[in-house]
Amino acid sequence: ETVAAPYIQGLADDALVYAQRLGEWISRAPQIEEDMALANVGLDLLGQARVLLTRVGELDGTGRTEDDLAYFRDEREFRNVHLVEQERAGFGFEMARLLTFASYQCELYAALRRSSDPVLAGVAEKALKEVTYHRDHATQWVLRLGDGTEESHRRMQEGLEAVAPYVAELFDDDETARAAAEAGVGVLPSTLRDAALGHVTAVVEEATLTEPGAPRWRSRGGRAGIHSRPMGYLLAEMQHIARSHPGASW
Amino acid sequence: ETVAAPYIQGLADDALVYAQRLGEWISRAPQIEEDMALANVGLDLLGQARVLLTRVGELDGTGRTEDDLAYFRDEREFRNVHLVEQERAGFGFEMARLLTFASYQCELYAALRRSSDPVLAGVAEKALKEVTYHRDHATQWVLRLGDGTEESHRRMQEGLEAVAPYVAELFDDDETARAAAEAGVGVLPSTLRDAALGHVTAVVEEATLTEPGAPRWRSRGGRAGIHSRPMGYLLAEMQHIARSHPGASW
Amino acid sequence: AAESGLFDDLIEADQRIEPRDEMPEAYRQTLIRQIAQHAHSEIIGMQPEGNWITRAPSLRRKAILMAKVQDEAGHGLYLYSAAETLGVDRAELLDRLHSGKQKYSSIFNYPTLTWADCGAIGWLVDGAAIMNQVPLCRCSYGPYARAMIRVCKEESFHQRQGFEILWTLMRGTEEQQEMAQDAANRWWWPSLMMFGPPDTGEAAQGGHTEQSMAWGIKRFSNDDLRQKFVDMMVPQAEKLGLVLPDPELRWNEERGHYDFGPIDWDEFWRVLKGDGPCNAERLTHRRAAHEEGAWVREAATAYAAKQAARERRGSAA
Amino acid sequence: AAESGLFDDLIEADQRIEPRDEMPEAYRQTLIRQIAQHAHSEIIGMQPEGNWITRAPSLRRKAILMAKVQDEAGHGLYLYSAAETLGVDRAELLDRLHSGKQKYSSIFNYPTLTWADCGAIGWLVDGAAIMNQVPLCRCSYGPYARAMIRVCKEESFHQRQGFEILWTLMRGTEEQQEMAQDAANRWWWPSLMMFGPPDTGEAAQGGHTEQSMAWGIKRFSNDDLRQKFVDMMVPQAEKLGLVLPDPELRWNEERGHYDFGPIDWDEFWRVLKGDGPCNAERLTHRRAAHEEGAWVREAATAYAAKQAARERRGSAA
Repeated sequence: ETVAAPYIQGLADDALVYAQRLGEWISRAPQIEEDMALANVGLDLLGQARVLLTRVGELDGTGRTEDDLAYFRDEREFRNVHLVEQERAGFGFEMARLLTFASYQCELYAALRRSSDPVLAGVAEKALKEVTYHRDHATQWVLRLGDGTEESHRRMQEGLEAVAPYVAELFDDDETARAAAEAGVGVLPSTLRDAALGHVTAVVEEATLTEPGAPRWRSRGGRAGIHSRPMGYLLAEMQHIARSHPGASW
Repeated sequence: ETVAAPYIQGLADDALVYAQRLGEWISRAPQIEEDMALANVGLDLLGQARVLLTRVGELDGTGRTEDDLAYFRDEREFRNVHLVEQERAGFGFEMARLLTFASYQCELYAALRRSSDPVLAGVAEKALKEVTYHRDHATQWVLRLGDGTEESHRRMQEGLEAVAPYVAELFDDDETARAAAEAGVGVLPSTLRDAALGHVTAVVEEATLTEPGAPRWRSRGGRAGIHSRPMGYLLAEMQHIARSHPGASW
Repeated sequence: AAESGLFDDLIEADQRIEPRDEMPEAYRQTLIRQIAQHAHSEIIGMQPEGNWITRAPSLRRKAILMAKVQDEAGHGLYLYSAAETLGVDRAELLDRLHSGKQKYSSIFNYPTLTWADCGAIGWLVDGAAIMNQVPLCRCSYGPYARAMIRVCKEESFHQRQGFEILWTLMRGTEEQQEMAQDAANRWWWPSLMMFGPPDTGEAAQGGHTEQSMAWGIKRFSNDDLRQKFVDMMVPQAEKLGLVLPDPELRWNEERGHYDFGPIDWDEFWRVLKGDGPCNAERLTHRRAAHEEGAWVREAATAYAAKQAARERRGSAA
Repeated sequence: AAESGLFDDLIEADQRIEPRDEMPEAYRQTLIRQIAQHAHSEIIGMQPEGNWITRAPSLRRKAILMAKVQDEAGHGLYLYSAAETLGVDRAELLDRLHSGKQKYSSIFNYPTLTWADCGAIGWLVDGAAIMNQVPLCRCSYGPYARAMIRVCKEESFHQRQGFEILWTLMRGTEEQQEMAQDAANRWWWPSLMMFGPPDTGEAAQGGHTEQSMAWGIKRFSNDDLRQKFVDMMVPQAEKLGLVLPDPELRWNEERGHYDFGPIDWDEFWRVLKGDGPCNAERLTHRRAAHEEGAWVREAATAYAAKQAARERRGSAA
């Protein structure tokens, strides 16, 4: 089962960290309906993260709880991609990020319904509905913003450009993913790429936007615990209270 | 000695928290000379904070070190004024804050040279030179910005307005200050007001700026551990690593 | 012509007034002001707890808190919709909030300093809100009454969650207990102020209470509600093991109620007038979100117009 | 007319060229490029460690770190001044940095992931910098040589501080030891790349090395400096108790040097071309500071002009 734990941890950390970023939007969205929608997406992701982290603690033999894993791991032990840890920026950036991430998660969970790990397969089954909604939500906004006003078109395009360097990492195959795929627990990220990005491309075109060219640089290493500058600050904020009271219950 | 410790803690926390904010400027200042100058001010304040916190730990009978006090106290136990905990904003805001705070500290330390606490008197003697330099530095910038371009005049004026609600709190007399003044350890903040604000007013006028009118609201309660929103995040960032390794040496 | 008589008949019979019914302009304006203020309070009320979403000390609590703040946004939406049935629109009401022309509950001008404040807000603030709101479920204006039924159901859920946060803290470490007690100390008096200034006895002076009561908008006086709240909370505080910060608080056998000490109305008026610890911060935060989102809302409007035009062209073809 | 001969004579005699001396345009341009790149590296180099100022785990370390980053700013200033003696100005050089026309050391495109990275940067990166810079104290161009003397003195202080951070961690908790080892693992190879690509043997191809050596700007080949660095660091690593992440690292009795494994030059070129973990971030951060500060610099210029005019008027009166 040692191949399953680190693989699932990557998925769990993606969901947890993105939920954390979405939590920052609440009370800051462009309209109240959107405060609710982003809270909803965040809650779904947090729910996924909680079940997956609990599963990691069972599988890796440490018996750690979801909270042990969320609050008492250091930056180098987090396995999420860089996309989700980037600072909250404008709404255009957020919708570009959500469209990309949800499109990835749709393909991911669709495939993982056949995981040999029953918990992961169960999460995938339930989460697929959630992330399909997330993808639709982001799709609607990208269409509105791309094909809305001149300003919104420009800002949405900037959002796409800003997200572009973080896309490739979602589909990187690493040792962990290979082993998990081999064992039937996971799926090779590279196999999700065409379908996921196909959806993104279709939306971008319908929205009268332009797909960003190949970025000058691309993020790497999140799955190996190599993170970008915002991650340490995110963890400081997320973990500070829990770490200030070791052993306490809440 | 119990009257001295909480009084000195307020002074120490002001210096510590402002040093923390100034640390955020380094590599973000308008020119390299200013990166150095703000680092310098921050270093002076950090130096003051370290000696004063160490003194608090001696006087309050807990034997806590400077690091115990900086890293292992919670928000409600910090006694700094709200002015210093506000988030880093524009350079105009920072110069308005520094002018105000340094003007206050100049009068404070001038008076505290006669403190009955020999450590506090010693810090005051040394720090008076430092904060006089800080005040001069801020004065020069407020003059340049106020009497520079139209844009800089406007931004500097906005900085003054943004700082205005936090000024009164510096000069609030509370029980702690009264007891410390009574005992000859401290000085009543209200007695520093005219001289400190006199300097600010003179600079504002020379800079062709306008003194902000009475603000609609004013900050209160920092010395009683009632802080504003940014404080918790500041502490999370400052304390996270230290709290992640309780008992470790660095 | 007989319709203005209908309004009085409906009120008399304790029936609901519905949007299409004729109603006195003063009734309409009173309701708009009250419902809007209530909606604004829900929206501004997202901030003090929203402040803790990123720092909640367990994932379970984080999820509960996110859902709670989301509920508050939902309450704001129902209430703005209820106000809209009276002929104003949400954008206009938000403008009044942002310009300071309309108020929100002063309780949200206090800061949330520790995690325990999330418990105290749920327990005390939501508790006081429910006490104020339950009678509004029988308000004479139908849409408001129906919105309140939905809101109250969720609020009582939030109140239990707040109680549970404090319950857990009071059974935790010494630091956690101190945190809970400190939160209770800070939130107790402001929550008593939530019922508004005295509106009975000598202190009451020409408020809206009498008219609102006659119209079936208000059912109890501020002081009655406050007393009910105190009577409800004291035993809960005992159960929690919290000491409420009022040395004069004691059971009065004769009155059959708890006596409590005098409220600092100077503080109340000061905060109401804008000089509270967080007034400026709350409005600045809210305005910033609104202004930063303007381009998004404009885009949505423009897109909807384009879509409608496309559909017209489509059906014309 | 004889002066172009003077330049060669001075170089021949290993004397210093000073700003007013005639010099070949290629010499001037080579120096401008090298000094500017060096200055840029100091300025960009403030970021990776600056990132830890607010989080340093003790106040003493926080103070040392603030002072160190401040020193880097100071080094940047000396170096820009040295470059200015060659007839360019700082604003122009900063523009070249911001537009990507001039580079800075690729080492600063790696992230600082833990506190131990502050130690590893001091120990390895400053160590490599010193190795590169000590020979520059004898550079043929006087102002550069003098700036380097000052810089090197401070850098060696920083290197000791970095060593001391790691020393403390390696004598600390198990987690601290792991943190230090992890930092060494990540910074070792990039620090070897700081000496640049091989410029001797078959691998060297038409670089500037030969000309720079002839001009007395460069004194040792990249490979020689790299070997000296390895030879110096291996015993220090042993003293620290750190395992350097190179299985091929071993003493070669015959050569009298440590052998070490192959360097991943693909990574070097990739990062140099802009695809490193932090290239975009470093430049974005730097540009943002510059752009946000534009109004301040403009104000300073305008104020200085007004003051000068006032003084003229004053002295004319």
